[in-house]
Amino acid sequence: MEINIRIAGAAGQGMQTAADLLGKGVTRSGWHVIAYSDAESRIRGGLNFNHLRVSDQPCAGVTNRVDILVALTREAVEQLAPTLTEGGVILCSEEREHPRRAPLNLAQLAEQAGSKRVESTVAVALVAGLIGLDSSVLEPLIHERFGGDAAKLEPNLKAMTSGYAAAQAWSNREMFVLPPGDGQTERLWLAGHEALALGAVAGGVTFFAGYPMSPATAIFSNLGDWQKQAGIVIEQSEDEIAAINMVAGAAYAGARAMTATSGGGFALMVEGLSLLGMIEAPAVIVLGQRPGPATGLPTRTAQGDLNFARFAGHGSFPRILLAPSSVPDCINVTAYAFDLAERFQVPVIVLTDQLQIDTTVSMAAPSFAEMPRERYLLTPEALRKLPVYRRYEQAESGLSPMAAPGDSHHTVVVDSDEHDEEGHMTESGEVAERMVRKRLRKAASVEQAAWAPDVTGEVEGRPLVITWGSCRESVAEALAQINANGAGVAHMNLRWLWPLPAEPISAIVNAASSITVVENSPEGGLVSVLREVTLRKVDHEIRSVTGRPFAVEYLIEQLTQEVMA
Amino acid sequence: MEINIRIAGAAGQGMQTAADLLGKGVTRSGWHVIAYSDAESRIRGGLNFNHLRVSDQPCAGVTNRVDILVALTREAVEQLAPTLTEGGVILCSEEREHPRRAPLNLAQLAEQAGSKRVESTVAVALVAGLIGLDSSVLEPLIHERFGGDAAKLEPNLKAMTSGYAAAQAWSNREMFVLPPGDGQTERLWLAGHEALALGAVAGGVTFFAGYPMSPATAIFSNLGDWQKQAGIVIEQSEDEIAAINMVAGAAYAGARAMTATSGGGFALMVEGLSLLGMIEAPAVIVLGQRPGPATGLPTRTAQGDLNFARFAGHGSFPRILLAPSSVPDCINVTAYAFDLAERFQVPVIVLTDQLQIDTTVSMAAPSFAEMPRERYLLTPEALRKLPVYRRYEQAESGLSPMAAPGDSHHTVVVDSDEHDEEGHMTESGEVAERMVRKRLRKAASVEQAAWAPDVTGEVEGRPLVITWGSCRESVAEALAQINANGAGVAHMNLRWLWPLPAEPISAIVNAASSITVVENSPEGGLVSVLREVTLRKVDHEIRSVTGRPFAVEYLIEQLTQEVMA
Amino acid sequence: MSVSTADYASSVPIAWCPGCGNFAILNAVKKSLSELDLPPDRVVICTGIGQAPKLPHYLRVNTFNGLHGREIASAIGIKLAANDLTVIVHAGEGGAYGEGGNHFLHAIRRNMDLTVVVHDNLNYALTKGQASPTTPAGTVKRLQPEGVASQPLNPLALAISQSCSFVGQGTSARADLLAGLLKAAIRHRGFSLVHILQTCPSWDRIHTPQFYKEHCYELGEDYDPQDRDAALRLVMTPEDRHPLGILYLEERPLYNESALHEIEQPLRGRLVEPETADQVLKQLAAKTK
Amino acid sequence: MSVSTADYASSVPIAWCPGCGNFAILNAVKKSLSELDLPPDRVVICTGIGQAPKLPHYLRVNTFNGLHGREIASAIGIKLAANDLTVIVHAGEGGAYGEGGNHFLHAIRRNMDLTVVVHDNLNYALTKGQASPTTPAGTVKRLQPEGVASQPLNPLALAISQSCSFVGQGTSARADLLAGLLKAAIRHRGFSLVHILQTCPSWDRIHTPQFYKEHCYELGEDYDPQDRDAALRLVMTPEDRHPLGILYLEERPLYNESALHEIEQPLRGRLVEPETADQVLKQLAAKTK
Ligand SMILES: Cc1ncc(C[n+]2csc(CCOP(=O)(O)OP(=O)(O)O)c2C)c(N)n1
Ligand SMILES: Cc1ncc(C[n+]2csc(CCOP(=O)(O)OP(=O)(O)O)c2C)c(N)n1
Ligand code: SF4
Ligand code: SF4
Ligand SMILES: [Mg+2]
Ligand SMILES: [Mg+2]
Repeated sequence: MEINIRIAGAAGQGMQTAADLLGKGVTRSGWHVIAYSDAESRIRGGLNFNHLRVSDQPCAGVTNRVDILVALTREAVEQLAPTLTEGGVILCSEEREHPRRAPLNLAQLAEQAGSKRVESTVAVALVAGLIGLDSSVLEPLIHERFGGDAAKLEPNLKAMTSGYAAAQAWSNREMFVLPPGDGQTERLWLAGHEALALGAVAGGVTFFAGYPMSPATAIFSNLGDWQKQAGIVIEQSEDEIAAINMVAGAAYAGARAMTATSGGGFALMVEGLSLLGMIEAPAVIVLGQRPGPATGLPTRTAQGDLNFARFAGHGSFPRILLAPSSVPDCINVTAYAFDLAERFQVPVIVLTDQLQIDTTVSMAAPSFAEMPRERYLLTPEALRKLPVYRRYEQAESGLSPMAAPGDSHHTVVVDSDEHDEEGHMTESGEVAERMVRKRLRKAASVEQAAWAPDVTGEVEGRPLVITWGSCRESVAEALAQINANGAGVAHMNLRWLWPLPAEPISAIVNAASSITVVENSPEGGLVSVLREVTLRKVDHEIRSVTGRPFAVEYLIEQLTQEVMA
Repeated sequence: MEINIRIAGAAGQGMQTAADLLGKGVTRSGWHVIAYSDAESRIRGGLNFNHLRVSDQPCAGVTNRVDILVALTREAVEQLAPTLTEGGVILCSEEREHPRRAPLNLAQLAEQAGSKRVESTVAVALVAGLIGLDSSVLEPLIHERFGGDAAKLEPNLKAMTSGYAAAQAWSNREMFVLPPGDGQTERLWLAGHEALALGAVAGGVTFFAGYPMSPATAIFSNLGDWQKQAGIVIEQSEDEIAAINMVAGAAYAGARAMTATSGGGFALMVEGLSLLGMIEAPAVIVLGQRPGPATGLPTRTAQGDLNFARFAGHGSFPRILLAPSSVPDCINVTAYAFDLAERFQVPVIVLTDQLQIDTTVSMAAPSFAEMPRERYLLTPEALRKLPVYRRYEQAESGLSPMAAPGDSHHTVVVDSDEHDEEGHMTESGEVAERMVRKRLRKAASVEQAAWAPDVTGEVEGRPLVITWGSCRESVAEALAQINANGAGVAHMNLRWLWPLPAEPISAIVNAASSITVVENSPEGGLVSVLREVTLRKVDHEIRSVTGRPFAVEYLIEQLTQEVMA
Repeated sequence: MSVSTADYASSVPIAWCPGCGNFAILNAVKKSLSELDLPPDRVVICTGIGQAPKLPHYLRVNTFNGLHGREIASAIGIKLAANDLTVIVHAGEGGAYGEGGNHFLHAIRRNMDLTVVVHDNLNYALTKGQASPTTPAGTVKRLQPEGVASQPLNPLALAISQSCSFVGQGTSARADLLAGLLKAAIRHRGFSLVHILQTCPSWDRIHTPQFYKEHCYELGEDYDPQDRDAALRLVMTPEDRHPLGILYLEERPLYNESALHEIEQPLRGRLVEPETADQVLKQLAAKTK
Repeated sequence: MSVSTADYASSVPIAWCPGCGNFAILNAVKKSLSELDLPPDRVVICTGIGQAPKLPHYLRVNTFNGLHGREIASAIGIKLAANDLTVIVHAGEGGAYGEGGNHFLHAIRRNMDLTVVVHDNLNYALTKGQASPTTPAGTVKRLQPEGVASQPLNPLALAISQSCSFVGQGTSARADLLAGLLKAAIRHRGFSLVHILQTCPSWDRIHTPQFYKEHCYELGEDYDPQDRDAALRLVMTPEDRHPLGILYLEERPLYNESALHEIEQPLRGRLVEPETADQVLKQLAAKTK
C-alpha cells in the first residue's frame, strides 16, 4: 500500500522543510519513500509543491496521484484539488473551503501553537498522524531541525504535538494508515544532488570549479559543505568558461577535477571541452539537464541534451557519456566517472537532470569499499627513473603516460594546438596524423570499456522498451505492472551512453519484436543514437514536452497503447 | 593542358601577392585557374606555398602535381622538389643548387631590377613568360598593384620586363606553354572569402559582429572594406560571445545579421545559438572549419564540425545547415541563407572551411538579379492595422508574425525563458507544450523547404560517392576521370545538410549498389547523419587526418581501390 | 504626445518577493520613462537572467530578455540596428559584472548611447543567494563556509578608471531619488552606468532599507562630477558610506559619431537589393590585392 | 642548486618574426627565472593563443598552452592544484584584456600568488594585426576603415582601481629593465600584473623600439608605489609618456591564506580513498535539512 502526499503552497512557505522532515520520518519508520518537487523559478510566492510517495513496498517511480493534499495557499487548493484520488483529502486552513477538505485546520492548530509560521510543521504532524508514523520518530526530527534555536523549537514542538493528536483523533483516518514496513529503519534519506556529490567524494574529487545554475547548484553546495572534511578545493568562478578552464588547469596539475552545470552553462564550456580532448586531461562534468532552448524552464526537468553532449566541441576527441539510472546509482556512476576519466585521460560527462537531482529517496547505505582507488598518474618514483618523459608518447592503446608537473625533474608540456609527442605545437601533417590516430586508438580503447546495458526480461521476439537516466525508474515500474498480466515486455536501460559499441547493442535491439524509446524531450536524443549505431528503426517514441516528469500512470497508458497495440 | 605552379617560401616573402598577380593575369588571358595556399600559423618565416593550377580547360580540383616550383628559400627547394612532375623545373636563385633548377636566376634578375625585394615579381614574370601569358596583360597588373607607390613601381616594372624576357629566351620553355584558352577574358578572379562576403551582401546583410579567427577573418575583412558602400554596420566585438549576442539583438531589431568564425569561436557561440532558437531570431553564422580539437591546426583545413553544428545548443530548436559546393557557390548559398533565416526565423549555419575560404578561382561573373529580395517582417503599415500584436502567435506552419520594435505602436517582447504567445516568461506546462509544438511545426516547415541533393550520373545499381562542402570539386574531378573509362560511378553532393528529409535521400542511397562518403575529418560526420537518417550503412569512407586537402590524384587512387574493388 | 506611467502598465503577475527593492526600481523606471515622454514603443529594455532581469515583463515595453550576463552585448546589437530607439539595460550585478564582466568593460570603451542599470543586491538572488562579485569579503556562504575570500569588485572605480561617460549611484531604499537619476542617465548621450544598491530581504538581512538609508548620502551641490581624481578618491575610499547621485561625467565622442559610418536609418527598414553586390564586385574586380 | 639560463634552453624553432619584441621578453624570462634560482620543473608557464603565448615552447619548462583568452583561468586551476609551483601567465593583450577580460578582472579580486605578464603589441598579431583592446583610437584598420572608434582600455588604471596587489610596466625596448621587473613580480606574494609595451615590427611601424625608448621613462627612487591616488593619477594622464617599473603595490591577504581551507599538499599526490564518503555520509545522515 502507498500513500501520496503533496505539500503545496507559495515558495518560501517551508514545503521543502516539511517534505524533508516527513521523508526522514517515514524512512526511519522502515517505510519506503520517494520525494520530488515542482517549483517555479522564484524565491517567494507562486505555486510550488513537494510530493512524497510513501509505501510499505519499495517504490521509485513518479506518480501524479494525490491522497493527501496539504494546501498552504488558496491557489494550491484550487489548482491541485483535481489531482486527488478517490477518498483523498485536503489539509488546509478553515477559510479555504473545499468539499474534500478534512476537518483538520492547519491555521488554527498553528495559531494554537503560538505562531502562524509553524503551519508546515502542523502539516507534517497531521500527515504523520494520519499515516501512523510513530510520535517517537517524529519528536527527534523536530529537535534535530529546530534544536539550534530555542525560540523556534518551542512552537514547533507544540505544533507537532497538537497536529499529531488532531490527526489521530480524526475518525476517517483509517484509510491513510500504512501497514508496517520491512523493519529496516537504518535506510538513508538521500537526494540526487547529495548522491552525485557523494559519488564525487568516493571517486576522489579534489578540485571543483563551477558557477551557480539550476539544477546543478545543489551538487556543489553539498561539496561546499564538505570541502574541509573531504579535502576538496572549491572555486566559485566568475563564469562557466572560467570553471572549465580551471578544471583543465587543475587536471593538468594532477587533481581529480570536476564541474557541474546545466545546458546554458555547458554551452559555454564547449570550447573548454574540446581543450580537454586535445590535451587529454581527465575531468568529470555533471550536466544537469533542464528544458531548453536557452533559459527555457529553469526549475523543470528534461532529457534533451544527449546529442549536444555527444557532439559538443569542435574536432574529434574521445569522451564518455554516462547516465545514472536512479538516485542511488548517482553515487556509483559519479565515482566511476572519475576512475574512467583518469584511466582514459578523457572528459566524462554525467548526464542527469532536474528530476534526478531534486529527487530524494530512502535507500540502503552504499558501500564504498569496493570502489576503484587507482590513480593513473606516473608516480614520482617511476618518473624519476625515466630518461626522457614525453606527455604524448605513442602507445598502441592510445594512452600515453600521464605525469603531473612538479612530480619530478621532467617538465610536462601540453598544448591546445596540434602537437608532437613532447607536447610542442606542430605544423607537420605527419605529426598531426600520428596524433589524430593516437586519439582514435584511444577512442577505441574507451569503447572497449563500455558498460553493458541493463536488460530486464526476455528480449527475443518481445517488445523492448529502452530508457536512459531519470525516467528509468518510472518506466521500470510501469513495465512491472504491465508485465504482471504476463505481457512480457522487456526493458533495456543504458547507463553508459557513449561511445556505444554497435554489435552488442544491435544484437539486443534486433532480437526484439519492436522497440520503444521513452525520453523526456521534444526530439528523440537516444532515438538518433540508436538509429545511427544499430541502423534499426525505433518503432515507438514516448516523449514529453512540458518540462514535467513522466508519471507511472501515464507511462502505463502510453506503453499499453503503443507497445501492446 | 594544365600547368601547376607552386610559389614557396617563408611567410612574408610575397607569395600571396605573386599568386594573386599571376592568377589575375591568367584569368584575363582567358585561361582557367584555381589557386590555394598552404600556410603556417606565423607571420614571418617558416615554409608556406601558394599553388596555382592553370589550364585551358575548366578545372576546380586540388592537385599535388607541380610543374613549376618557385622556391624563394632553400627550405622550399629541399622540401618541395620531390613534388615535381617529370620535366618540372625549379625557379630559384643561383646559390640554391638543384639538378631540377632552370637556368633562370631569380635573385640575379631581382638585383638587376634594383632591389632584392622584387624577387616575387621576377617569379611572376618568369612564370608568365614560360606559360606564354601576353606581356600586355602583365604590365597593367604591375601598375594596378604598385601604381600607388612610385618607388615600388619602377623596380617592379623592371623586374617584370627582365624576368619575362629571360623566360621567353629560355630554350626549354616550350613544354610549359599553354594552348590558348576559350577567349573569355572577362572572368572574375575571386576568393572563397570574397564569395562568402559577396553572398552576404547579395542576401541583404546589414549587420555583422565578429571576432577575428582563422580562417573566417578574411570574410569580415572583406565586409569591412565594403561597409560604407554596402551600408553594413560592422562591429568587432570583444569576444565571440558578445558577437553572437549582438547578432541576436540586431536580428530582434530587424537587421539581417551575421557572424563568421571557426570551431573555437563557434563553440563560444553555442549558448547564443540556443538563444536564437528560443527567441526565433533569424541569423546567418558562417562556420569556417579547421582541424580541431581546440586550437588544432589554425591555418589548415577540415570538415570536422558537421555534427557539432547539427546539435550545438541545449534544447531542441530548428536550424538549417548549408554547405557551398564550390567557391562560386559560396555566393549563392550565403545569399539564400539570409532569405531562409528570415523566412523561417531560424539560425542558418553555412559550413565552409579553410580550403574553400582561401581558394581563389576564375569564374563567370555571377548574376544577382534573380536572387530573393523578400523581407518577412510585418511592415509598419500592416502592423498599425493590427489590434494586437503577439510575437509568438500560434500558426499552423509554426511561423509566427515577426515585427521589429519601433515599427509601430505595438511592443515586441522576446524572452530566452519559455514564454507565452506574447513573449512573456511562463511556468505553465501547457503553455510550454504549445510553444514546443509550435517550434516543432516550424521545424517541419523548414524540412519541407530542403534543397534536393545534386546527383550526377545514374544511381540505380551503381556505386554512389557522397560529398559535401569543399571536397566536392576534387571528388567530381576524380570521378570524371574514373568514369571516362566507363566506370559509371554516381556522385551525390549535399548543399543542404540539415534538416535532411529521410525519404528522398533514402531513395537515392538505397538505389545505389554501394555508398562511399568522402570527408576531410578523422571521424565521419556525414556518415553519422546518413546512417541516422537513412538507416543504411556506408560501405566505404575516405577520410583525411592531416589538415591538408584531398588531392585529385589521391582520390582517384582511393576511389578506384575502394569503390571499384 | 504625453506619456503617463499607465502607458507602461503590464498585466504580468510579479514574481519578486514581497518587500524586494526591485519594486521601487520598477516604479522609478515607469516614472522616469513617462516623465521623459518616451512612449513604450520607442524604448527597448534589454535584460538577461536573474531577479532584476525580470523587470521588463512587468512593464508594457519592447523587451529583449536574453541570456544571463549577455544583456549588454545584446543591447549593443539592438542599438546599432535601431539607433532611433532608447535602449536601456537592466541587470543584476551577477550578470553585469560576473558572467558579463567582459561586455561591461568593453561597452564603456565604446561609449554608445546606452543606459545600463545594475541592481546590486550583493548576491545571486534567483539562484538562491550565492556570493556575487560585490559580496563583501568574509561573508559566509555555503560555497564559502570560511567567508568569501575575494575582495569585492569596485564597479564604480572600474567605470571611472575607464572614463565611463556617466556614472551614477542610487539605492532602492531612496526611491525618491531614483527616477531623477534614471532620467539624467537616459538623457545623457553616451554610455551611462547607474549602479543601484538594491535591498534583497530574502537573502540579505544586513543591507536593509534602513541600512542603506543610514549609510548613503546625497552628493551636494558643491560636488563636481567632472573632477575625475576626486570622483576616483570618492569611490575608492572604504565603503561604509555610499554617495548617491551623479558621481562622474565626462564629455566623450559618441561611438557612431566618431567613426562608424553614419547609420542614418534604422536597419529594420532596409530593403534587400542583391544588385548592391554588383557594385561591390565591380570595385573588387578593379583591384589587385 | 644553481639554475642557469641554459637549463631553460629549448630546441623548438622560434616562429616569431625577425626583430619581434618577444625575443627580448623571452630572454628576460630566462634570466629572471634562473636568477631566482627556480628550476624549470618548479615553474609552470601558462598561456593561451597568439604570438606571445608561443613563449613557453621556446623554453624548457612545464607548459600549459591552453585556449585564447583563458590563460588566467587555467593558471588559477593550476595554482590551486599545485600551490608548491611558481605559476606564470604570458598572454597577448588580446587574450588577457579582450577575449579573457573577465578572467583578468576577477583574478585581481582573488589575489592568488600568480604573475601575469601581458605582451601588449597594440594588435592581434597572430591573426594579422587587427585592432585589439589597447589599439589607440583613430587607428585605421581594415575592419575600422574610419579609425578605431573605441577608446583603448587602460589596463593599468583598471588594475589599480581594483587594488591589484602588484602592477608593473616594462617594455621590450628596454630589455635591461625587464628581468628585474619580472623577478620582482614573481617574488611578490599575490597577484602581479606586468604590462609590457612590446614592439611588433610586422604590424606596427609607429611603436618601434625607438618610439618606446623615447616615450618611456623609469620611475625614480622618489616614486612611492604604495600611494594609490598618485599611482592612479600617473596611469590616467594622457599616454604620451609611459612610466616603467613598479607602479603600484598593495599589501593584501593572499587568497588561500584568507579563506580557502589550507591546501597543505598539492593535489596531484592525493590518493583516492572512497571511504572518505562514509564519513561525509555519516554527518549527512545526522542532519535534517
Ligand atoms: C549561463 C548561465 N549561467 C548561470 C545561470 C543561472 N543563473 C540565473 S540567474 C543567476 C544569478 C543572478 O544574479 P544577479 O545577476 O545578481 O541577479 P539577481 O537575481 O540577484 O537579481 C544565475 C547564476 C544562467 N541562467 N545562465
Ligand atoms: C576563441 C578564439 N577566438 C579567436 C581565436 C583566434 N586568435 C588567435 S590569436 C588571436 C589574437 C592574438 O592577439 P593577442 O592576444 O594580442 O596576441 P599577439 O598575437 O598579439 O601576441 C586570435 C583572435 C582563437 N584562437 N580562439
Ligand atoms: S530574492 Fe531578493 S532580489 Fe530576488 S525577488 Fe526576492 S528579495 Fe528581490
Ligand atoms: S607579428 Fe608582431 S608580435 Fe607577432 S611575431 Fe611578428 S613582430 Fe612579433
Ligand atoms: Mg544580484
Ligand atoms: Mg597582441
